[in-house]
Amino acid sequence: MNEFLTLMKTELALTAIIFFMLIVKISGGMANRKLLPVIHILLLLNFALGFFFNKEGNLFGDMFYTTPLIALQKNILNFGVYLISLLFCDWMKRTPHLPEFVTLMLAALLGMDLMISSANMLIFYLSLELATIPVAAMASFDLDKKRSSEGAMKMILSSAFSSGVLLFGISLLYGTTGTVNLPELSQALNGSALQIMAFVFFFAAFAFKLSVVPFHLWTADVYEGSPFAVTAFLSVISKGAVAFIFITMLYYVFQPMLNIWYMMLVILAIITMVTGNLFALRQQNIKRFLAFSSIAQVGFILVGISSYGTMGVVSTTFFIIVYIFSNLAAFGVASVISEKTGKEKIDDYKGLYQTNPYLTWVMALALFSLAGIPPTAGFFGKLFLLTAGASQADYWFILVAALNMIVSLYYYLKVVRAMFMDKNENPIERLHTSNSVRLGLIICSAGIVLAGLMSWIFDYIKSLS
Amino acid sequence: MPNATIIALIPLLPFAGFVLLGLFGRKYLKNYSGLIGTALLLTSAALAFYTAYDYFFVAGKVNGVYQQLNPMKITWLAFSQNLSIDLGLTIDPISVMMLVVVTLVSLMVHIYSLGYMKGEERFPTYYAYLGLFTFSMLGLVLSSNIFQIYIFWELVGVSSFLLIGFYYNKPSAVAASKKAFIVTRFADLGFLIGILILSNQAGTLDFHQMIATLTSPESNAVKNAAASSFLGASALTWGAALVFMGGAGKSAMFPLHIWLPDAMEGPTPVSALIHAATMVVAGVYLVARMFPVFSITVPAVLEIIAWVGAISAIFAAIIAITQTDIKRVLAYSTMSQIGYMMFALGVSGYGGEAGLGYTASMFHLFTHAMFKALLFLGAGAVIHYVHSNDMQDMGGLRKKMPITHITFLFACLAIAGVPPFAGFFSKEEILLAAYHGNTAIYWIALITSGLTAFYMFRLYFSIFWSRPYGSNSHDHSADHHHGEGGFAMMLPLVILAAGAVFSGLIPFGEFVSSDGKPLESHFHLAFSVAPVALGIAGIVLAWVLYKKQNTIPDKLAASFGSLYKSAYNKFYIDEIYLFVTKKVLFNLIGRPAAWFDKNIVDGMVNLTGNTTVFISEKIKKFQSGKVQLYAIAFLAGVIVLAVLFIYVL
Amino acid sequence: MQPGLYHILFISTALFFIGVFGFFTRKNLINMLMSIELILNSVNLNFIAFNKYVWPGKLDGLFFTIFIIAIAAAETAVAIAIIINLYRNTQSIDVESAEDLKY
Amino acid sequence: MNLLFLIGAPLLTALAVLLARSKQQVRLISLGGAIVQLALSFALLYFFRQEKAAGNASQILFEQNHTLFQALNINFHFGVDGISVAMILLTSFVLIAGVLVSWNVEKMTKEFYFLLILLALGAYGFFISLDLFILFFFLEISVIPKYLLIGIWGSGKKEYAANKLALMLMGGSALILVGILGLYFLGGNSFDMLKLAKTQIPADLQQVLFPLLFVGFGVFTALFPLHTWVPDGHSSAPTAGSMFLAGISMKLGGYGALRVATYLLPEGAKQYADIIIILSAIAILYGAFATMMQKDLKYINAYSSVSHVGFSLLGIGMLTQTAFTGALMQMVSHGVMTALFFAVIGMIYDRTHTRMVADMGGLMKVMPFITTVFFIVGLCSLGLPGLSGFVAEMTVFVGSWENADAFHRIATIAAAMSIVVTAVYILRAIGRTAMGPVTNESHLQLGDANWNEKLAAIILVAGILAIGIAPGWLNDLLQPAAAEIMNRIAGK
Amino acid sequence: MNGSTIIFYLLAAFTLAFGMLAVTARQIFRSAIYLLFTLVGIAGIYFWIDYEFIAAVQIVVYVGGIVVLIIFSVFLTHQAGEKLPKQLLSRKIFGALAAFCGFALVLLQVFQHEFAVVGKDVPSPTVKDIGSKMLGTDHGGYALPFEVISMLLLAAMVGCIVIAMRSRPEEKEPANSK
Repeated sequence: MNEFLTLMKTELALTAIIFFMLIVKISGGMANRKLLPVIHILLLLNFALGFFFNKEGNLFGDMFYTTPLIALQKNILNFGVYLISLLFCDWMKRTPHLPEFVTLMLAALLGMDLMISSANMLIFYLSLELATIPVAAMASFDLDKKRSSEGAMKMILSSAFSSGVLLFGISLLYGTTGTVNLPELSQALNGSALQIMAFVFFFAAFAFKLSVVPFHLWTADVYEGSPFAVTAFLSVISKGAVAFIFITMLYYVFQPMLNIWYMMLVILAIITMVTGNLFALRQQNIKRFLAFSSIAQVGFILVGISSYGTMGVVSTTFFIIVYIFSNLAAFGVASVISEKTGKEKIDDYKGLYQTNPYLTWVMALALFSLAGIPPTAGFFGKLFLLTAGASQADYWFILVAALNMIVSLYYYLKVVRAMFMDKNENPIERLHTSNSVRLGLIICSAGIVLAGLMSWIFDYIKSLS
Repeated sequence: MPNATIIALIPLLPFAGFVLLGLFGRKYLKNYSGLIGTALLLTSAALAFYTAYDYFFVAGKVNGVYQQLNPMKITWLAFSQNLSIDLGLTIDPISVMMLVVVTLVSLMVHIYSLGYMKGEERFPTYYAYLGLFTFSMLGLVLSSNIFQIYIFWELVGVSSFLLIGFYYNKPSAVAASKKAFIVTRFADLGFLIGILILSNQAGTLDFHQMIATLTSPESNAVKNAAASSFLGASALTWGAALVFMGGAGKSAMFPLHIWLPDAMEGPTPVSALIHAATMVVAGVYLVARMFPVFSITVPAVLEIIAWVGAISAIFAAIIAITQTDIKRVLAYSTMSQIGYMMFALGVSGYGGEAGLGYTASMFHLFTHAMFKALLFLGAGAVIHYVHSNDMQDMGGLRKKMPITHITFLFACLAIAGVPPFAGFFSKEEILLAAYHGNTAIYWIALITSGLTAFYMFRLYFSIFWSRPYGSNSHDHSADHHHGEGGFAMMLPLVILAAGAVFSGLIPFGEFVSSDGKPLESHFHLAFSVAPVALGIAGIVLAWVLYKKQNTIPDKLAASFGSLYKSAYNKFYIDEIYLFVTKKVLFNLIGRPAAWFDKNIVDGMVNLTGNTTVFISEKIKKFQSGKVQLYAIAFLAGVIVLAVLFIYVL
Repeated sequence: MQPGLYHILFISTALFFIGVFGFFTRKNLINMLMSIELILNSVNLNFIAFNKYVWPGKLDGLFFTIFIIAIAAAETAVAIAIIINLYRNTQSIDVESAEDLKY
Repeated sequence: MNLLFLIGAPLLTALAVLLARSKQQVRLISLGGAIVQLALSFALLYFFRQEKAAGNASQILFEQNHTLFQALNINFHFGVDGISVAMILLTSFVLIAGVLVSWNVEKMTKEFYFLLILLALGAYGFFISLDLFILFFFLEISVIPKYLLIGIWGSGKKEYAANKLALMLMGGSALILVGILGLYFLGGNSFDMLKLAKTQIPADLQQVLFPLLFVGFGVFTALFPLHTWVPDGHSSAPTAGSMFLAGISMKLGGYGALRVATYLLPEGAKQYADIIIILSAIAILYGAFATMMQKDLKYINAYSSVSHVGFSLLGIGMLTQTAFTGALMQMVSHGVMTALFFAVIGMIYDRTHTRMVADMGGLMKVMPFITTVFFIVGLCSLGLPGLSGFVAEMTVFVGSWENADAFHRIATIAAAMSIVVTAVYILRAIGRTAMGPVTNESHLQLGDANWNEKLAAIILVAGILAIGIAPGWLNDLLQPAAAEIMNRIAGK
Repeated sequence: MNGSTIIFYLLAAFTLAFGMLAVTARQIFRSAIYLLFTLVGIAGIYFWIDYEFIAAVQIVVYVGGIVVLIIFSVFLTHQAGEKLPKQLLSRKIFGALAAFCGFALVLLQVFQHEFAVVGKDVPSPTVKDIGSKMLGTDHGGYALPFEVISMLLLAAMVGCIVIAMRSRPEEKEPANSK
């Protein structure tokens, strides 16, 4: 098999689907109802393809680099996108621009895949933009809603600003080392003051994409404004992709600056967890709530990343899997409710258990998983992150992280309480969910319950890294 | 060696009664419960008598010394190799004597209650409780291990609680039962700590070994006894004193006596059994059980015991004079008599002639059980008849209740120490022991004996003479259809009266002495003149004052003024206790603790939560919705991090 | 003194922060976009200067610049599309007209 | 015996409950499951004793090891020693009683029983785990069911209480987590307790980790001043919930404090023993005094739990074998006793619809069975011989007294003083509610216990008596395990 | 001071001055024009250091493309002639302060750093070099970025079309057009 075809199989497959979508559009289009199953099948095929022909290799003169682990990470993202296409298909059915939406989403995914595989600053930067600009466009997809446009505007401006800062950092790095090739860059780093500053600029862009405090401020607004599908995509897929490449960057490229980025991660992780939690406490809008909670989650991811070593990679990757299941389940349920009733407030969820027990259980499971309560996978995910973090023996740091879990539990329980315990005169009526959504929710719930106990997943990731 | 099974059956039969009646009494055995209980106890008593016979006359004596036998021992709970709570049976003179007393009195009460408690709704429960009490008391008596005695000690306490509170819908009974339990519990706290100290010093919980260790001059504990460990006293002294505290609580010694008068809220037969004859002497028994330790190793504690006993004796006697509730008079008299036993032990030495006090104390315990149980049962009959406890409602009953009258008179004579009734002999011995041991106590005892005679006959005259019955508006002549009480009630009176009259003739020293060797009792005629004379004087005084209804007592009371008043109010000890519990325990400790918990501890938790929410509210401005401010924050973050890592870290 | 690397770096840095300042203070969304252009241009200048003066052998800096210019175009296009859409919704391109999402 | 049965039985029961069609089915399935679990735990006791009698001297029996996360060295490592066996017995007792007591729960019956059984599952798993990670997993599993039980089926300030409970317990587990992670790295990347018990961890690190673990478990077991979730949580929970909370959940903490914190970090334990003693002595007395002022029966029992559980902690702090045994006995004893106490309170509440002492009176006349049980449990609480409380407390005292210095003695005496205060509040409560005249006429109409309530009460009373009358078997179970812990502390 | 130097300083002053004006002008159209000048100035600097290709791209893409796009959008949003509302003074001060701090920091760092300056005598890259590298797939080739950016432009185009060419909103949502 041609090396080009195997190593870039995901990217090629995605490109093919993108073009298929464009062709569909240009050739006069298909009814969304008919198109959606096709999309599902294509994405599933793409996901299935991700399991085959995984090996290590370079392409395009060291610009593109892949390993089985990277292939797995890409496939995790593929799977996430497949789930999104299932869970939010009610909205997708409604949107007048389905092929375009899918095109943009897959373009962004393509960008992420390339980003994970990049071995060169230029390709990294380009794929980062490829992963961002289409999402900004997607955020604006509720075209006649002001909030959607506002969110998109905030996103595109903020991310443009952040990529300006990123580029400034890269330019300085280039100036001091003379290369944009990552392995060479790693060799050439010497830790001079200018490089540290350049690194901070560079780091800030990652922090921006990951929503690390204080670079997170765009997150909640964009999440709240965007359609559910986009919010989910942003909060799960993009975050996952950035976390993956972030690890690569820190561990392999900026390895000479280990001491600096370790401290930086510690500081930012704590600030991020605390701030995310404090803001999440008082949110009423479910999307905004999940936005801040996901900021807090990022704090935990940073804890995991801060451990320099295999554990960091493995636990983060594992956590992203868990996080995909959990967060998508939460967004999925919220989207069903919002789609059918337009209600997005936590107060509206009062008494939900009386009318929609299954949805409530899925939501509760998702929230428990996010909070890290056993037996959900979130428990394992979070614990492994902390285990990884503890390998540096900064116990107070781990303690702060662990104590933050309490605050987060508090607000997750707030939603649970609303759903299970609070009384409501007119609760949300019994909702009917379509089959795809149901399938998506079932997959997510099963993932939440089983991913932690199926230890081979974790061991498999470990074996790859 | 006596048969272990037989001895074990003595306590177990009443226990079987408890289980049987407790579980099935209400539903299935309602009408037979009294008979079942009585039959079981009869068997038990027979076995006890057999055991006594066996021990004293057949198997107990080896080389002229009564041996302590342990026919059975089961390890119940082993803390470590040496330290274990064993359930065993101890057979020695005092335990056998107590077996007899307890089963006898209990049997009497069982029989008596068949009549007294007839028609009571919770009749089976009553007998179940009686069974439980008898079991516990017998277990206590037979204990071979200091922890075992503590176990039964507590069980006795709880059965006393249950029986005092038997009329549970009477608030006063409930209060009394609570009081009894809590006060004795407080004393038991001391007992428990005492046990811990002693067991730690001796390295064992077994009485036999403990006494052996603690009295042997070689043991470290004894060697260190001179050295003070805490507040100027040695550990051993503290241990022994605290053990005595437990005994004092059960035996209603001053100042832990306050529960006893109130305990009279229970059914009268119960008072006879528990609060006169058996449970209240447990403290005396405990001291006697550990007597070698007290006597040989920690004489200072023995001194305390003597004084506590003496003070209790006279203190209670003074109060008894002023009380009008007949059961309370008897209660205080009990306390006074137990004070006698206590100081008799206190003044006693160990072994030989010096051990006279010990023998005397046990002797008095024995005789007192007879006549005091008799007094209570007699009082019960009276109360049964007039439906009142108050002397004011009585008088002139000698015609209406002849048997009661006679037996009651015998009992009064016995307690007043008039020869040849039982009380005379035992009291005489005590006084003799006190005379040799401690003169001050002797004088106190002498005065007390006079007072005893006075108040007992005050009681006697008030009930049976004073005025013709029915002359008072309080009398409920119409209710007296049941007469003096049936055969069931009269039989015990008669039997006990026989005991009150004749039990003094038993050569007690032959059987019970501090070291097991027989002690010959000498009768000093000259010596008995003073107490008997005082006793007679007391009786005469009472006769003068109370034979006929008159106003002299009131005048006398008025002339004593505050002394009378404070005695009538039991020297305000109850009020002091009330102050301590209500004001100190509840208001000064309990309330602040609850407040602290609600406001400070809880407050801290809530504060943490509220602060979090507060901060969260305060910092919401950062999320201003203005994208430019976001960018400023972004740049500020970059600058701060850069400066931090370039210049600071 | 012959102008060299440091001079250009001064210009680019100054331009960068002029852009930043503009981004912080302009009220008009399109003006903010312009500020972004300034920022990107300053970066371009950096790359070219480094390529020219420090690492002249390779073309990395140059290519970076080319691609940045291309991306700037794409980004601006999307941003303008979004802004115009926002304008349709609010009839204003004042940044303060879009501050509903907050806290 | 295969220990997986102990996890499998509740798991299957829980799943079966979910599948049940009607409320009656739910109840019957739960009861059946509870009976099976009770039988299993008895079987475990039987096999354990037989194995010991056969001369098997190893500390842990029925060990089994299944790899879970190979990469992290996390294993399903199960095994039991005497302590675990005792605790498992306790759990099955409380479970079956809880199931019986909740027979008349009408609101969301299925969910109720599901959560209840989940709680038991967590407890079983916790007690048989030898792997700290798994242990932690099972510990955490029970937090949310508790929250939901209180929040949905509770009464009074239930939401506040549920939140407080969940958050404080979570806080405790956060501390535990850090401690466990520390152990993991210090013990050569292993969560295995047996392995860690053989590792020498530097004393200065023990000093850091011990408080984390001990305080963490202490929150679960109401260590003063972190006990404040106890009164609110217990009193707001539904009857079975309170039974579980006080009867088992608090024991998880005690078990952990001894088996994990003290056993694995002996040097740390020595360092902090004095502080533990002070705190627990305070808890004992302070809890008792605070109880005295309570007016609500559930609060009375909740505060008294603080006081009683203090004995467990005191025993641990005393660091002697007998005291350890006593601490463990107290856990078992208190577990049964407090479950029964709450069950009785629940029965009374179901009838009178009040828990205020002042609103009741003379209930003995109305419901003799319930009040008799109330008496028994009250007497057990105040340490009457023949009932379980006495045995446990005395063992603690005797063990404590083995320390010969004044500090330990004074602490012991202070703790012992609580037995008087306990008598005061128990008798007040009983006196006011059960005795005296009937104050509320409408109470005369009320009935006595139903068959299910009677059965529940009898089962638990049997437990109390089994320990109280013949403590030997329990002692035999616990003492060797305590000796093992003591050996490690003594450095043997 | 030779001619080239003078030109450089002129270019620098030109660029920075118009940059400042671009971000401070009160009229948006003027602002756009100033931006244009700034960009031209930068192109000038590119010329000055002999990077003609980049200079050309700069002029073509920026001046010919982006600025035109911006001006179009200015017209589309009917804002050309109006004066912009004033920004809050506090915001201006804070913005300036933050920007200045950043500027000072970066400048300090950059000037403290010793770059290994090679000198000017290396020949500038020719268009041929650039072209062959651009499509090279071996080491140092830029074929992949080229593909990526084409994808990006495609996506951006699709996005712009969807967003900008939406159906008339007026008849659907009169509520929003206040």
